[in-house]
Amino acid sequence: MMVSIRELRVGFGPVEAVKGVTFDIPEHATVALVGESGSGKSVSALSIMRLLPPNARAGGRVLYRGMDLLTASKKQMRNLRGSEISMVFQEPMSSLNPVFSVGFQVAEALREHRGLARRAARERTLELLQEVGLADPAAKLGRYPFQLSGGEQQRAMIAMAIACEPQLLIADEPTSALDVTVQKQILELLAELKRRRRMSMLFITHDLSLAGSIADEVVVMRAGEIREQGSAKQVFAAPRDDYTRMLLDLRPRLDRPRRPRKRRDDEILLEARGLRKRFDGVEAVKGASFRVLKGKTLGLVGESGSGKTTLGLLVARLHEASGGELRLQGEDAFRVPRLAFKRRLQVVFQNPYASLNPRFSIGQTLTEPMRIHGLGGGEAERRGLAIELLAKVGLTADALFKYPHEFSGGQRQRIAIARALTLRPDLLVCDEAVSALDVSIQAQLLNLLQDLQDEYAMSYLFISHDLAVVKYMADEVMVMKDGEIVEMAGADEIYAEPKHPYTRALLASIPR
Amino acid sequence: MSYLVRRLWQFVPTLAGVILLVFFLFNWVGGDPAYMLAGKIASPEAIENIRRQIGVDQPYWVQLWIFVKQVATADFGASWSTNERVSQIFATRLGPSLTVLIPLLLASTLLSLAVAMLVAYYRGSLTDRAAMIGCTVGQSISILVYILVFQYVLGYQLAWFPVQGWGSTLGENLTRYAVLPIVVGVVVSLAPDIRLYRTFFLDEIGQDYVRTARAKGLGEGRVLWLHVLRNAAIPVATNVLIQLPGLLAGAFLIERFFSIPGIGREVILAVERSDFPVIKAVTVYVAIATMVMNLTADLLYRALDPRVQLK
Amino acid sequence: MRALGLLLALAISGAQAADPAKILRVTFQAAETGFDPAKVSDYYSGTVIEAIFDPLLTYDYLARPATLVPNTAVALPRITDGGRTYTLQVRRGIYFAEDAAFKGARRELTALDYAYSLRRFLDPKNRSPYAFLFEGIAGIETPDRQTIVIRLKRTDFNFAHVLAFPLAGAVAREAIEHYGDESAAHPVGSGPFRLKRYVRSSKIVLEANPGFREVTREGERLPKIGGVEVSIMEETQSRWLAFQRGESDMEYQLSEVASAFITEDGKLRPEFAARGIQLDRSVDPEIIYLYFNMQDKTVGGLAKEKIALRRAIAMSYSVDDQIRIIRKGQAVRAQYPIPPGVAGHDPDYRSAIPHDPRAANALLDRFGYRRGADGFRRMPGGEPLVIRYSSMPTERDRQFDELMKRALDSIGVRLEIHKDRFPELLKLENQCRLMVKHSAWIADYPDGDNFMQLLYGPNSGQSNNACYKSAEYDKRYERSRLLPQGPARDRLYHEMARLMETDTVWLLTDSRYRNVLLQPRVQGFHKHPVMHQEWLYIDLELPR
Amino acid sequence: MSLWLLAWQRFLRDRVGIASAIVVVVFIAIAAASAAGWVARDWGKEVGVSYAPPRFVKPNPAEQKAGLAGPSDVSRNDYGIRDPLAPELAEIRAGLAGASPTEKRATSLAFGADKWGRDVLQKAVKGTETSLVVGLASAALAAFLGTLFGAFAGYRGGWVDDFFNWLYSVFTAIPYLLLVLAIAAVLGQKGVSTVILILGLTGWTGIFRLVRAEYLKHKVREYVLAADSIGASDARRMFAHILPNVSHVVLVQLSLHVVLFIKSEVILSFLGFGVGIDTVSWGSMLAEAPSELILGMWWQITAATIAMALAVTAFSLFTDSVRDALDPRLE
Repeated sequence: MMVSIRELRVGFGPVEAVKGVTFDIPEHATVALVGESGSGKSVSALSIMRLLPPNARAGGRVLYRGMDLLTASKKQMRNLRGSEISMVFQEPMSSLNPVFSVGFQVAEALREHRGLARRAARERTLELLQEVGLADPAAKLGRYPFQLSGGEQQRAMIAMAIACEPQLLIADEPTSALDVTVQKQILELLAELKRRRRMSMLFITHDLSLAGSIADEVVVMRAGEIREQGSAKQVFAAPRDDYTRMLLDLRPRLDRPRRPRKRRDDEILLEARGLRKRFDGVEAVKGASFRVLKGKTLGLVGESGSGKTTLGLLVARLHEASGGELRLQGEDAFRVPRLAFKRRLQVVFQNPYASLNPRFSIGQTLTEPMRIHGLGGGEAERRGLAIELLAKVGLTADALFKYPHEFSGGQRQRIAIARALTLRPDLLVCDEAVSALDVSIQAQLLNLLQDLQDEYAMSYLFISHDLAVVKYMADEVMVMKDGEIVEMAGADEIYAEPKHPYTRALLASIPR
Repeated sequence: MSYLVRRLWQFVPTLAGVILLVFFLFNWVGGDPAYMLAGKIASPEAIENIRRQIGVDQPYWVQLWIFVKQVATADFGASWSTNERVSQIFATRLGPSLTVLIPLLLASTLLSLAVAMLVAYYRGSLTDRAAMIGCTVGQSISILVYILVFQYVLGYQLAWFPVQGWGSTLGENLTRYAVLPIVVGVVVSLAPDIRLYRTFFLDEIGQDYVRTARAKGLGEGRVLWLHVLRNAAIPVATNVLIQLPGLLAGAFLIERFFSIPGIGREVILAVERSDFPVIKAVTVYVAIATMVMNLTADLLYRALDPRVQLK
Repeated sequence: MRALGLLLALAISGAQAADPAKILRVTFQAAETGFDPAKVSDYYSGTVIEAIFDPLLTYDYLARPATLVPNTAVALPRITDGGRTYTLQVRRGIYFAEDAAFKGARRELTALDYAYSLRRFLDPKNRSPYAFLFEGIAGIETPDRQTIVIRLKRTDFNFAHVLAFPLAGAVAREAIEHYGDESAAHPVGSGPFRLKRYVRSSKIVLEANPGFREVTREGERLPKIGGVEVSIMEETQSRWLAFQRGESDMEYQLSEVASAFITEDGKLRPEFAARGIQLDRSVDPEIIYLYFNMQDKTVGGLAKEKIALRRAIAMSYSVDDQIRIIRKGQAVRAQYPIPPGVAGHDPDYRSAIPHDPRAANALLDRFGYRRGADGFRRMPGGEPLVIRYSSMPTERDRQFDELMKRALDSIGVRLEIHKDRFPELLKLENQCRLMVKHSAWIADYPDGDNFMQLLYGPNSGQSNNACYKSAEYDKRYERSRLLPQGPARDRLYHEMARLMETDTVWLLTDSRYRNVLLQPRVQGFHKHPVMHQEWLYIDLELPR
Repeated sequence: MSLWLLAWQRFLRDRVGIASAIVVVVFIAIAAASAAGWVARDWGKEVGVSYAPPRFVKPNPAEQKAGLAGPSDVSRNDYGIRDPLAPELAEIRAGLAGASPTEKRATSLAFGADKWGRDVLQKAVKGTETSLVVGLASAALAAFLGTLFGAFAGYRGGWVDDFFNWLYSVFTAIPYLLLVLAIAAVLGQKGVSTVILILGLTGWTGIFRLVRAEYLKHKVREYVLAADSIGASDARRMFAHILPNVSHVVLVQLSLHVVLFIKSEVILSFLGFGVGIDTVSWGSMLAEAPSELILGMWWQITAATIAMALAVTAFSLFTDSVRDALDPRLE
């Protein structure tokens, strides 16, 4: 057995992050540690490497080939880290030292542990960069981290980790910060390296399906405890714990039927022709034309940097368009006076922690729009309307007197939605409205949005990088790449036979 | 390179602003030195004659134009009270000022860097708390008190250093005369620097790349002295550069009490005598030095931190 | 080469010349401005000029009151046609110090040099601050290389003193033209010392002039010391600590710290006397006074209630506190406009203005200066009464502000302090636009006239800063100018002093003691009332 | 429970913070009491002899003869010049036959006296009021200007930003000392209000730079975009939305500048541009120090230094604790 963890407990001050965890990592096997944020999966991994922050208290035993890492000496741990056990982190950009070249940082592990001379270390680094699939390694050697793409940076991190032939590689959510297409390549690389170098791997992720596709064994954690562990096949086929089951079926699988739509009339609410936006020389949106139907949802899919968010903000007139035409129920949207336009179109933003003003109570946040637009007689009446809205989004009235930091991500997004509804808009632009939330919460919010759409006959412009979510919500779907709409069709058609090669690549990269 | 040219172009409006502000303030307030230069008993004709000679009688905009030309040619004429060419005054005073300031800046920076690193590393421990409170108390006492007490105790009672004076050779100055002023200067600037550099270090120690470095199995010393220091050095270097011009005139208290013929002391002398040419010259020179230092600091920042590109 | 030979001969001649090892170290409280006699006004520059240049006349070292003796002149001037013409002969064999300006030749001092030097003061191009001293000259002739005849516009028996003035030393035309604008930094004179090294407003080093003529005193060749090293130190603490550490040989600018080394009755404290430190104590030939601007609408004018207001303010001001607290006992009460050590001084004269706040209050009540609701007095007509006292933003002036406030508070008069820098105050003062201010006057030459001219009507706007125009006073002053020093002139001066007190133009406050501390090794020092420095006569006892 | 309440709870857990807060409150109380005249009202009265030493130091009795000298001897000979006020003065002098009463002065005081015999302890208390008022008022002025300029420069951008940056570069290019001297000379000498103006008008640059950076950062935050989308005007976004979120920066800068300006006031007094003589501040006490220390009169400089050190240290520690409480990121 490579690593066996017995009754591991880790606490920070009063908080108990890991409450007695026991599992093993066999030789040459890949164990996936799955759990939502705050489940203690990262803390467990860090305690193997004994990289916990100074104020942490660790209990129990972490045996690596018989040696208890929790009580090993600093010197022993130093020799171990990077040479026998090494780790890859989630944010490649910030995990590399910005002021040193990639080559130097990789070679450093070699020279530290293997005492290689400068020339030998350089040669070995070149081979490593080659092995992790970095194009033109000689050039990349002298480059600084910020000069590489996200994927390349992660490859460099992996090269650094495997430089000294480690026995165990710990990967803490190595792909979640990367684009979908790049994620696939990194996962294949890790699997290939594990096989070729006969390493064991501890793979930490929040995405159950991802875990399924790479791990031999799966351990599911929730709130610091292990809820289920077993071989991948067994956990996926017959999950014993209901939390695992809930995680499994929540995943919006592509083949899930969409809820039947109530209304069929295809009246056009909003029409855009040749919308363009240029930021100091860069053409972010190059002539987008599309139609949003009344009461219907238009999905907009694209990777980060494709210009989908900019398009959303253009439609909401939060950014000045550099060109093109926008018609709202026949009128020229750009001519409509500002306040009048705002009443008919609202936005729900991605990051629940940033879209609510931390210094405003929920009451203030909800009544402000009413006050600006003169809705409701006095303060009391406006407060009443606010309570109604809170109920609509599933929150109790006492929320009015609380502040954003007292709510979870999901609840905050509900408040954001409530705020958007105060003005009864005709069109709601949802910019990655659920992507920042845990899978379990995402589903509830998507259903809430659909209920609200039916009740208020609102149209949605639903923007997201997650194809599955867009398919679940949208009637029609647009795919955007580098500022251009490459494909537009009905939701079912686009999944059945994607025409544009990029759409096909997107569809292919979703784990089955 | 285009960045450099653009930044140099930005000097022009700032310098114009400085010239306008100085001219307006000191002309409105500079008063009329003619009476002082005319001596104890001066007839109106003598005063008129002096006003004409030093050009104070011309309309404002003419005097402003003369001032602009003087800045362009870096020739500010002669001091009204000592008739010494202003450029020469500046040249002779710069030496002593720098002889005190450069060692002072180096010593205080190195010292506070070391302490700040130590304190940042043992963050939250007793030493950290004690050092911080010590710095705060040190900072709360006025520089005037430091100078008086140090001069009285170190200079007079213990006689380790001469109480005042300035030698002719650099060697003599550095070993004998400049030591006490530098010691006072370091003691005064130590506290604020330690607090500042501690925050720089804390920001860096919390970064992810430090965790990665430790994950690579590097020793704590190497992590701190190579990785963290290399990143923290960027704000530290720029901070030191930006302080220098300000100190040129700011060290006037030390220069006055230790009789060091530096720029600061000359400024006070000039203001007391309403010696307008000297005031104009010192302000413009120090303003230019400040701008050059800010530019150097930016260039250094870009040189040290590859992430920042020359926009 | 001939010149060099002569020089060497002189150096090794029997009389023992200046010993280069003896370097006198002194300090100045303020930086010098330059060493060109015609372009300088401050006291410290004058001190160095006095050591480098040779005036025609000078003062006997020890005679008190100060008496004139010939310097480069053969004898005292022949004064003819009623005090309007002065004739003098310049001694032969006096040479300027060697300098590049003379291109190697040895330059003898002649009457032509004095004519050139004096005319420079009258040339507006030089804008000389001391031009007023020489503006009495109508014309200068030099019938031959040794003789100089000076014709004055008006009778003046004191002009001989002007010829003894340090700035009246002879400069060489070649040197002035050779150095042009930089003449201030390259003084070339025939005096006992010459400039060896000069770092502006920091260090001035003088060395004994090897070509200096033979001047002996009690058989010894002067100067005895080989050089003088002057360093500029503004702060009193620095100078005081430097002196105690032996870094300076003499120190006379320590009035603020006087009580640290002098007892209440003016003796040197035992712990300093034990270390052999010497004290030379004398009163400076100066008067410090508080003046009222006689043309000011609040305090000016000769109407009885205005005199009463001024008299009440004068009586409320405690000169004793000024001497005891601000001067720390190091000053003497000034009773008479002419200070001790100056011809015309009367030691028995007593001021007619006592310090009596209670009487002052009664006087103000008597003349209708009622107290208003706020407890402060108002003008007889009811308008507000505010006394505007002007002073500089220095720590020392702040102490006088506090004393003034105590005085006016004691008689219920509101005070407003007007702060401005020296040049501004000087300008306002000369335009008679201030109200009340302290002022001081130190003798340019040791004769009463230099002080009595301070109240002469036509001088207002220049030295008469009280802008006092009184026919009675001016009539007596003009008659006094025609009289040489003597009882007749003194009687006039007494009447003028009384006039000043009855009109209460000034309140004479004090004259400061000059306490000169000397290290044990300094020999033969006696402070001269008029001369700025005594370097020529001092000797230093070097350790065996 | 708002963020401010949350910060307050965090602050309560900080022992050093509490201690310094108490000391700060004590000083402010002293200042208030002195302003209201309950304490140190007659700091200006001369109660002791000049430089009376503190009680715990043996006073040298012989040194000072107490009491005001009576009217000095006055000359009778008037050299033939008649004094117009002679009749009135004669009458008055007759009426006031008795000798003027001489005040009784203590030869030593609790913590000694200054050169005029005023109680150093009372001066220190009154000095507390003046120095704190100067520190707080000028810091408030500087913070107001800095925040206003920073908000417009950071939020508006474009030529507004360029203008304020130009103003900033001009003000920071000129040596601080010369700038202060020039403005001091322009404003003349009118006591406390001038000092506050001098410090406030030259001290805004530091705060401007920070507030501008905060506004640049917050302007693009989602909650501001959200405010825009619900129709909030620019002014409302700038001051109702963004300002509260940068207020912790302004608050910290404000208290930092209080400390800075209290110390600057000392330098201003040394240069002669401090407070007028009708009031006293730590600066005016320290400015008298050089001439006193040499004479061995150490009590005034000690009193002022200790008072100032205590207040400034407490204020600085209080500022640090407030910053940590408001900005938990730095934990």
